[in-house]
Amino acid sequence: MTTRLIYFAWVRERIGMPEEDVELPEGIDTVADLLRWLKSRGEAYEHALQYPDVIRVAINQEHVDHREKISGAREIALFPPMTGG
Amino acid sequence: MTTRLIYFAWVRERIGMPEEDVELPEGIDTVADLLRWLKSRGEAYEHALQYPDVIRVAINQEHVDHREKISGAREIALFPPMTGG
Amino acid sequence: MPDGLVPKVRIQHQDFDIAAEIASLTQDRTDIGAVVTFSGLCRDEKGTLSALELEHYPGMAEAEIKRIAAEALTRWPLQGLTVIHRHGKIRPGENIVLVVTASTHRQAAFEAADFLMDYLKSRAPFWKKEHRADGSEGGWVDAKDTDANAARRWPSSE
Amino acid sequence: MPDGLVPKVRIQHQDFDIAAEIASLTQDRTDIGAVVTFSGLCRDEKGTLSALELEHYPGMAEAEIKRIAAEALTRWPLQGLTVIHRHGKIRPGENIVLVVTASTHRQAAFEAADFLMDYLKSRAPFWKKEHRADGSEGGWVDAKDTDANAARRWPSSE
Repeated sequence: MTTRLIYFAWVRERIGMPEEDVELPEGIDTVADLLRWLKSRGEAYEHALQYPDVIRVAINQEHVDHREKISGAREIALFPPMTGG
Repeated sequence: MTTRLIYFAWVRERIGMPEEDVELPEGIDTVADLLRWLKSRGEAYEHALQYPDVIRVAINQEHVDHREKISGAREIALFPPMTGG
Repeated sequence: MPDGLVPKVRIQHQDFDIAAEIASLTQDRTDIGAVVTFSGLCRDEKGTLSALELEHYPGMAEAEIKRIAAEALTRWPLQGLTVIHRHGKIRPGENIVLVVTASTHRQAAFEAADFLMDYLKSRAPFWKKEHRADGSEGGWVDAKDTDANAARRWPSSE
Repeated sequence: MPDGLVPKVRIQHQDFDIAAEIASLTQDRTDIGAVVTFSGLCRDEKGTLSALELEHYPGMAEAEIKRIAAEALTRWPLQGLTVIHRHGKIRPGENIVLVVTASTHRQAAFEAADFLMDYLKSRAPFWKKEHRADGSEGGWVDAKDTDANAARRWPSSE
């Protein structure tokens, strides 16, 4: 299944693109699994996701924590802590 | 010495005038003394000051409590609890 | 009290312009991060009210609000502070009172506005009388214990 | 949630008109006693900032603010609620965010506005980047622990 990944702020700048469609390999069940897999995809990802704990994640536009299952997610967004308001 | 008394809201309505100048007799030292003396001046005052505890008092435009000395007061205002804001 | 900040306090019959009051605190400056406004309006849920008549103690009303405003400036770091209280006849839906606070940080702006309203309710010399839609006098609005209690939420600064 | 009250939530580049937003909540009604507005402005005490650039997550920004607003409606009895958050380049002194709350009673209006700002700061998907007056990039503004802690002041409603 194809999943759309969307990046914001310095996560976007470090990865070098605003979004991409990926085919998730077997065994990537949770957000934490996804972050670990992405981080292994090259230097840009390694730089963006160096400290996975600070990365905030939304699945289908709702905040989730890193233990959340990602099965069925159409859109997963990764971004730094928010600084709105 | 002449003291100006000023009345507001239902205190004014019950006493029947917005203000008056009075000569305070000897022995009227505190706000509580003043209220007791005024209350003895007739039915209108008796009606206005029936429950002296609820009457708020300002001397020279500053809130004071009923134990405050009134010596030297130019202007003493009596009124119900405030309902501004 | 921050150097030079003099709160704006006005007692007036006419309505106020909230946008203009905010602008007069914020224009041509870049050190304000938060502006809070509180406006209090004349309510009439039952449709029985023609107007509230606000009596006030001229002179003392302004002096007392200035004292409350000065107290707020000692408690919170504010860059701007405006209080306007109307008097006279005010119709349902109209404004009665406005507090505007401006600060670098939002918590100071919120808390100072909340404090000012509590103290205005319990210390500013204003009294509300109801005039009913049927032409009768509705009498004087009673002071609420909740308002005096609300003012006691704030620890004494003395 | 009060019957029929749908919070107004807008994500836009253009500035907002606070007076118009208040009027749209209060006009032609007499059941509102208190209106609180909070506006957050772009600060630049040092004079080194050219602009803040606010990036946001389209779609989610509106959805998340609507969730926060709906949460506020379950906690406080509000008669009106508006949240506007700007995005794009914002100059020092300009508005960034507006919250307007309207209620019968002042404490609900104050607390709901305070709550909304805390949750916007820590949950609304916006990120601020500094552009410096000397032409250099100032980098992304760091999230403050104090903002996340502020949101924890509010007891969970679950």
